[in-house]
Amino acid sequence: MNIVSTILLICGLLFFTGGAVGIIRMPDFYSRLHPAGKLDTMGILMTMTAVALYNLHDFSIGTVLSSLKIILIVAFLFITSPTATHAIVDAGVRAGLGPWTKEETKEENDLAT
Amino acid sequence: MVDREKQYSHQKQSQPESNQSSLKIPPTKKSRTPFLLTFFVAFATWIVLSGKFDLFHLTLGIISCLIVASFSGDLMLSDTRKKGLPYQWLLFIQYLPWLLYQVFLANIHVMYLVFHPKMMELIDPRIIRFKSRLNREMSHLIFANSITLTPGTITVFVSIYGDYAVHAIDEKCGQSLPGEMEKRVAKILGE
Amino acid sequence: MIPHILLQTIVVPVLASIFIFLTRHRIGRKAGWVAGFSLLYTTGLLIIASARAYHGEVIVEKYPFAGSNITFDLLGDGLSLPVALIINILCTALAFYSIHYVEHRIEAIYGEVDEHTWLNHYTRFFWLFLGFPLAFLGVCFVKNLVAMYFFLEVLPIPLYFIMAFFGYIDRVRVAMLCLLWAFFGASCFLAGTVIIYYQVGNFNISDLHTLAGHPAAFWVILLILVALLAKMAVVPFQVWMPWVHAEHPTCIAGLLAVYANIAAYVMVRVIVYPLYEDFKIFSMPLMIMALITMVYGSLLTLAQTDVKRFAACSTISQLAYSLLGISALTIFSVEGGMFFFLGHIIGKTILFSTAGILVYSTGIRDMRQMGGLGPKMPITATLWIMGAMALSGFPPMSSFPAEWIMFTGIFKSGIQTIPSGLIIAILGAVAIILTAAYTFRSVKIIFFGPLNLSLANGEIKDPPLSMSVPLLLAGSVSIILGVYPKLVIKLFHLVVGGLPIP
Amino acid sequence: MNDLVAVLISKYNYWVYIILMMIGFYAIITKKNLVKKIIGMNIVQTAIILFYISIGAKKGATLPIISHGHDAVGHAVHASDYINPLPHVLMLTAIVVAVATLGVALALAIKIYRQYNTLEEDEIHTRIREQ
Amino acid sequence: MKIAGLIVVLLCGCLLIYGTVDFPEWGDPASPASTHVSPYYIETTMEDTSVPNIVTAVLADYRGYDTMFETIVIFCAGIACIFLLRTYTHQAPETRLYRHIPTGIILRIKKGGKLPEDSTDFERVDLQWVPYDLIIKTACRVVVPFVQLFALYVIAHGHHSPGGGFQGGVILGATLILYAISHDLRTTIKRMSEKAVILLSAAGVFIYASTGALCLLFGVNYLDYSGLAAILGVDPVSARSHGILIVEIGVGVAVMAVMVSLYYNLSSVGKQDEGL
Amino acid sequence: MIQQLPAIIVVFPLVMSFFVVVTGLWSKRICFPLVVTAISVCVLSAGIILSSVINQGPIHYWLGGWQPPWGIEYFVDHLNAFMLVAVSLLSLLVAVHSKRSVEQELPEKRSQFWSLFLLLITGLLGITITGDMFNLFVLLEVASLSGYALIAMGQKKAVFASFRYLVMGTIGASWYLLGVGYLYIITGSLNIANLSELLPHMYQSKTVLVGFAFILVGIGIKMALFPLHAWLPDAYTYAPSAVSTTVAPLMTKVMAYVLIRVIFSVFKPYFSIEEIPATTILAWMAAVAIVVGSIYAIAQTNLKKMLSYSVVAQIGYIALGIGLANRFGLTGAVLHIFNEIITKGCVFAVAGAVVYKKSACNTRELENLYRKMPFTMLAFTVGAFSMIGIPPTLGFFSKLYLILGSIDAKQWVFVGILLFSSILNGVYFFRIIQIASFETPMPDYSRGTPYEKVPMDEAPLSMIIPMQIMAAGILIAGIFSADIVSTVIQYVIPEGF
Amino acid sequence: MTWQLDHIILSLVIILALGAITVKDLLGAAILFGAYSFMMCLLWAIMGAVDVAFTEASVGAGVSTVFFVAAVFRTTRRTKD
Amino acid sequence: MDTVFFYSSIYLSIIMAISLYRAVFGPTILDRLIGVNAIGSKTTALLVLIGLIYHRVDLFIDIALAYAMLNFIAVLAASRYFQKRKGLYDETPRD
Repeated sequence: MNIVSTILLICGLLFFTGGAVGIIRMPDFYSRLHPAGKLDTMGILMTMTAVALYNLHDFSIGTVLSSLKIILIVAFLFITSPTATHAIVDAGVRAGLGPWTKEETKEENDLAT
Repeated sequence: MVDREKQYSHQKQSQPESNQSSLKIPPTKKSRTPFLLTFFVAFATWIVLSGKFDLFHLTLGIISCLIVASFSGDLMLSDTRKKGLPYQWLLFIQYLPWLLYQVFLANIHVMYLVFHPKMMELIDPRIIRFKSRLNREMSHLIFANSITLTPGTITVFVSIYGDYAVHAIDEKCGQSLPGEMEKRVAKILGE
Repeated sequence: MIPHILLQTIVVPVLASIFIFLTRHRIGRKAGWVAGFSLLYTTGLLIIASARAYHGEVIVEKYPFAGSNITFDLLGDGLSLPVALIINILCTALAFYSIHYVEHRIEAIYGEVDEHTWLNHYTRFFWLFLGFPLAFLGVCFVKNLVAMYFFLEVLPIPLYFIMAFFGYIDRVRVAMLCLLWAFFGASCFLAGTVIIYYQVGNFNISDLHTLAGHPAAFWVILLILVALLAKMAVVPFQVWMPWVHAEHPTCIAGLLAVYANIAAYVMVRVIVYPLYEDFKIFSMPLMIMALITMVYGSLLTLAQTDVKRFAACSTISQLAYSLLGISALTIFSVEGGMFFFLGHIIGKTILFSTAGILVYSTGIRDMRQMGGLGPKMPITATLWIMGAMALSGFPPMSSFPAEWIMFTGIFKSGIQTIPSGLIIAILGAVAIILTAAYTFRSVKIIFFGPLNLSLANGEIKDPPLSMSVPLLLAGSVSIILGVYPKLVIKLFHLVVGGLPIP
Repeated sequence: MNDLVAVLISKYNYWVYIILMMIGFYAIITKKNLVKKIIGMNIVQTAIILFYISIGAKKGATLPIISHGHDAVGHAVHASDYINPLPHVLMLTAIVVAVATLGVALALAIKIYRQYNTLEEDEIHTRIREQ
Repeated sequence: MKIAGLIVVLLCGCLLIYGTVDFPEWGDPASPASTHVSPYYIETTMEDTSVPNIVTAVLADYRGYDTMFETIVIFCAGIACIFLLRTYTHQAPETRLYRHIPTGIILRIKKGGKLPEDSTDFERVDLQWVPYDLIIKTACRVVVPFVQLFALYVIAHGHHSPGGGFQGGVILGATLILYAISHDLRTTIKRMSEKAVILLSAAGVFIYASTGALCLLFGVNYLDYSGLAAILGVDPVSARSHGILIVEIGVGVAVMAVMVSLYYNLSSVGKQDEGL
Repeated sequence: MIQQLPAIIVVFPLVMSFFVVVTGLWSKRICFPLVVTAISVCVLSAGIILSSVINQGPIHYWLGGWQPPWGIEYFVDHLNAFMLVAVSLLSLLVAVHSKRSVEQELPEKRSQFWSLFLLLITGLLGITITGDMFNLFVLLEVASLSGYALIAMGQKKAVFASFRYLVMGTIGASWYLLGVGYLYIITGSLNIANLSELLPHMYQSKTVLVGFAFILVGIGIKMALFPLHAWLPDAYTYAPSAVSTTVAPLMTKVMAYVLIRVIFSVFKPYFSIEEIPATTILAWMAAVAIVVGSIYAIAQTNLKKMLSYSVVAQIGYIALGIGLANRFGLTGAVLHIFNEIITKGCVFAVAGAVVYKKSACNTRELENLYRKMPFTMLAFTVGAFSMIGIPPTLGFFSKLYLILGSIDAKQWVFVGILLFSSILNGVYFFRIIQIASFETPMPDYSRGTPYEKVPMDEAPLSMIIPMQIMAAGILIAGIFSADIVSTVIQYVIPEGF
Repeated sequence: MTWQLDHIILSLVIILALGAITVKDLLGAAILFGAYSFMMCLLWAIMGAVDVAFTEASVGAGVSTVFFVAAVFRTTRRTKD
Repeated sequence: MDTVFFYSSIYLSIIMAISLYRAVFGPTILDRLIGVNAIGSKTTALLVLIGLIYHRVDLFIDIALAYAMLNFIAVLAASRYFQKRKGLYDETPRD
């Protein structure tokens, strides 16, 4: 059980890393949201599952319930996280932020050369 | 003094002529079902949260659930139709593993993109527009959030008439929409 | 026997004042009579008290006030009673004198006003006026430094208001100036008081002698002297005096002289009597200051043409005589100084009030424009001459014996400290000539010589009796004292005579 | 030198609280914008909370919630096992006070903006002078 | 100005560092703070109040008086905010927007214009109206009841786990704020009117204060919950535990109401008309 | 029930403040009677507490029944009890006085106003009565928060002034809290009595020193001691008149009380005096405060602003008395706190009445006021006399003690400053009296300017009566000041003075 | 044992505090201040003050940021410093 | 197992520092918002991990849960600002 949860945990951390690196590396606001919105959610899912599993190692009603609570967090995040992402995107659209596309950079490059 | 003007142009754009069914507002009827449903769902959640089964805490739980149900019973399940509720839940639970799988795939894909040294060449963000045939709020929610969670796509805009604008990180991601996901979501809520 | 005789003298004016204030719309012109008769009553009481003191009795009344440290005990002895009596007589005289004068003043300042406002103004004068006897008698009688400070603080307040309401053109600003000087003096007095309290442990004047010989006594005397000199307008502090005297209404001019001069009484009471040993150091500097003030004041007076400014500047020089006498620190000189103070305030009251009459009748203040008024206004001329005599120490006015006794004392001390003391004494005596010069010069300018053409239209006549009679009576008091100086000197001697000074 | 490092490390919390305090205080003094001032004020308050919580810390102790709960009443509880709860209590109150102050401060800021149409202190001063 | 500020700040910092030198070691179990007063709380809480969460016990019982005033501070902030910002305009309404729901046409009715009749076809919308955002709205509808339930759970379980009246109250208030953000302010005010908010905030604090005052009636000191044993029908120790719960409920109600009222007023500048 | 009074005196107005808000939703007319009832109960209980303290010695009240180092204690000794009476009495008078002006200035927000008013009073009473350092902080925040809100509802500039007050006040409170934390970390206790037992062993510690410094600075900001007074004048000037009448006399003075507590109760006097020269620094700062405050006051043309600067100067007096740290000085400080409460209440009430009638109190509005509002100005005159220090008003006696204290401390400079500031006080108060008696510039009626009749235009009775009571109180308290000193204040002086 | 974590979070707190007061946009400052409270919450949790952490979480993350945003919404985002 | 949790939490906090870059230096407010949102989700995980380190995970779950809920509100409120005030860099004048 410990091993499983450790693996899950490491996977989760990996996803988190991806999210963090993603929001640094991505070129524009919209594309940054992809790692931020998805990878973090996945990371939470993984780590929480890991913790929930680890928590079950001494099995009793109390630990089951706390594991369930952890799952509740995940469930909750699965509703709120995309909604929040959507809200941010929506804000960006309404604020008039144009999405970055390849054509633009190409044109810029053409102009530069 | 009444000054009529249409203000929000994109509102107008996204307003289809054909969709006559939504012109009628369903009359709100006082029903006790949302109350009871909320109460039971809330009580189940309470049990999970509380973890104490003595009489005192259960009483507190019942009181709390009553408060929640009476105060916001009409929020969660405002347009629930009576028939087939348990069945819908079952379908929803069926839907979850598929969704998780999709989410996982999506994440792998995004991870790949993020860590790829030539990321800038791989990605090709674009906005895709399509129309969905879903017409219930809840199904829109599930569908939109699923889109956001799955491969390289984020829901940018949904109108009440089912027009979707989706930001996709590369071309491949956007192709599958609405596709299978819409069908599955529609199936859950019986549309 | 009359109970609470001293308290009555203080409380009766207050009650009268409140009475006038409350009934101000009904009582109307009778306010002056009420004030006057209430003061007449207290004068009677003071005469009785003085008579008792004359027979060697010391009147002490104890009243609780603000705890055990600060009491409101009153003391009527040979020093305080004659001073209080004379001051009260003057207040009474001026109250009657003001009855007409204030009417004139209101008309001059506010012009034609309706009945209600007029009554307000008219009665305001009297209920403020009664603050003076209250404060003066308070200063005279109290046994406690804080109470004395209180009355010294109270004094400038009615003065301020009366001056600001009824004074001349620049009245408001000058009233403020006067008030600030008064506060300055009071602050110094308070500082001295507090040091006394710190050293002695209470505020009683009767316990002050325990301070004798203590190093703090020097500072106490210095601080209180500064306070008193500021009040007396001795040379470095004389700034306010000419201003104030020029602007205030004439009916309180006499009281203004008292206001300045009562410091002499306080000096004797608080410094000289209990702390004569420590006071000796200050004796010589004070005498020099007094001399300078005398000469300065006289010369200043000679240069004046304004009737009121004339009187004001003369006050500066006259006050210095009392100071000279007291600071010479012999029994005779102190008694003479106090006596001169009494004579001077009577004379000054007469002179000022007469100046007021002149302004009242002629409407001008410049002496040069007057002249030859003697035949037209015989009573006024008499009064003015009487005042001039009183000021310059001619017999039979009380100033004559006062100066006589005082200079006896001064020469006595001067002989001891030849040559400086003697020089001062001689110079002081010579300065009297200056006084005589300026007073009689004014008599000549105003009442004799050719009549000024602008005044020749026959409307000018003697003032109503209510203005002149009180002044005549005050003059007669001066004459009585001049003839029987023993009346006062014996009283003073009861107190001052106990001092172990030459 | 080692001592110094040891002190620096072991009292790290205190140093950080001092730095936060200074940051907040600096913001209050020099920032002209009212909302910035409010933020500075809040940073000062949190710095103080940090200070208090650091007082309460106890090595080798656990959370101040007794673990055996209702079931074991006679169970001895050792003071050294649990973190000092008193600073926590005090700081709960302090946080609440901070929130309340924040609410009032923001209300005032809004009111000021309604009046002067700016949130900059110097501009407000000039507008006051103009009036 | 900046440099002067910096100097003052640095001076202050130096003073603080100077004071820090004599501090006990960080986390030292033998430091005065850990040995003088607090051990009593840790060791006797269970016997005195039977509340495992020592912080709750100290908060609501040993130092319950502080907490009462903490609640008062919050109440005070709420009233202050209403006092400062609330505007009661009785004039004709300014320009308003109405949306005809079936067609989506928006009517702008200027000052003095006739308002649509109270029909279901029209809804009033904000001046800076944003089209109906389906996802946020629906998601919030789903989430709000659960969060509310959680908040109530936090209030009720303050004895055993972290949390208590204040935290629960804040979360409860936050749900209403969430509702107001996702829908609009008017909808929320319809659900919870301003009067109700004021009433609840006063009621919450009143519960606290009157619980304390009730103890006075039983001859014990103010806020000594053991006096409540007589009416609760339990032993004094449980009475303390129950007293803490009652008090926490009061705090929760008050805090919830105040948070909501603060939001109402801050976001609409006291008009309680259009929010964030 | 008598022994429960310390709790009731704080809780009763508190509970009433909730009722006021709630009833205000339906009827605004009930609010005021409720407020008066609440404060009357406070006054009553304060009186009983004072008499009980005088007769039976200090009262210890354990809130929640917990013993002091663990629970919160109310500790009432002579000083507290005296302050309680003063604060509650003045707030009652002010409440009655403000009824009309609140109706005029804030007609729609009366209920909130009265509620916040009650909370302010509660906070102040609580600060006065509490025996716990942290509880004091919380109560301080209650009082301050309601104060900020109340001040902000004044004239136009009030909002910004209130914001500045809020920022400064929060820094002050934070530093106080920080100082308490420093004391806590070194002793582990928050109770004042317990702290004073524990601290003497640690007087050498730098932590105690810094904690002390921060507490002092924090309180200094709250009480507007000279270099930290910047927030005060604007805030008090532009506040609604009902508020400035409450806050100006009470807030800073209660903080001065806290200062006395901290310097002489929490720390032993020898620490504050000998270990570090805290009191000396305090005294010098106070001396500067007196002069600067007075000079600024002279420069003002607005009555309320002048009075606000006068608050700064008067706080200097109190701080000077505390800083002198001897028997006379402390007596003077306590007496001056009382004097300030009642006198500032009186003069600010006058300013409130003027604002009520004329809607401002600049020089122009003050002209001829003696004829228009004679009763109001009577009260003002008495108040001004007390501020200047003319016997037999209370102000004279408190200053007397302060001067005695300065002499005792051999600080001749302070004696000079006290006397000099009396003159300055005289200048600015008599200037007001002058403006109010005679118009400026004075027209020369003799030159034909028609005399203008000024009708009487007096404030309503509900304003006059409290003002007259305060004015009478100044005189009565002055005359009986020695009794106050002997029955109350002499017990306040710590041992060794 | 947790001191390393403690130190990292404390450093982050300082960075966020500096960011919150230097950023030239009030909305940004409000958001950063929200993040600052997250960090504070974590810090309390690490130091074992669960109740304080809870309060900070609910207040800092929930209401105070919303209040800031509401205030900025009703005033202005512009700032000169 | 504690060590695993401990090092993962340290790793997580370092990742948070990376997200912090976006939050502090993000060119637009929305980028900051993304950064803060990312920090928020990591904080939730970190809280639970801290709970494990203390062996009292049941107490920390509540905090994490509350955190997840309320972080959502903050982000919504901030994005709501842009939905009403349609300006990213400068403001539209108020009407």
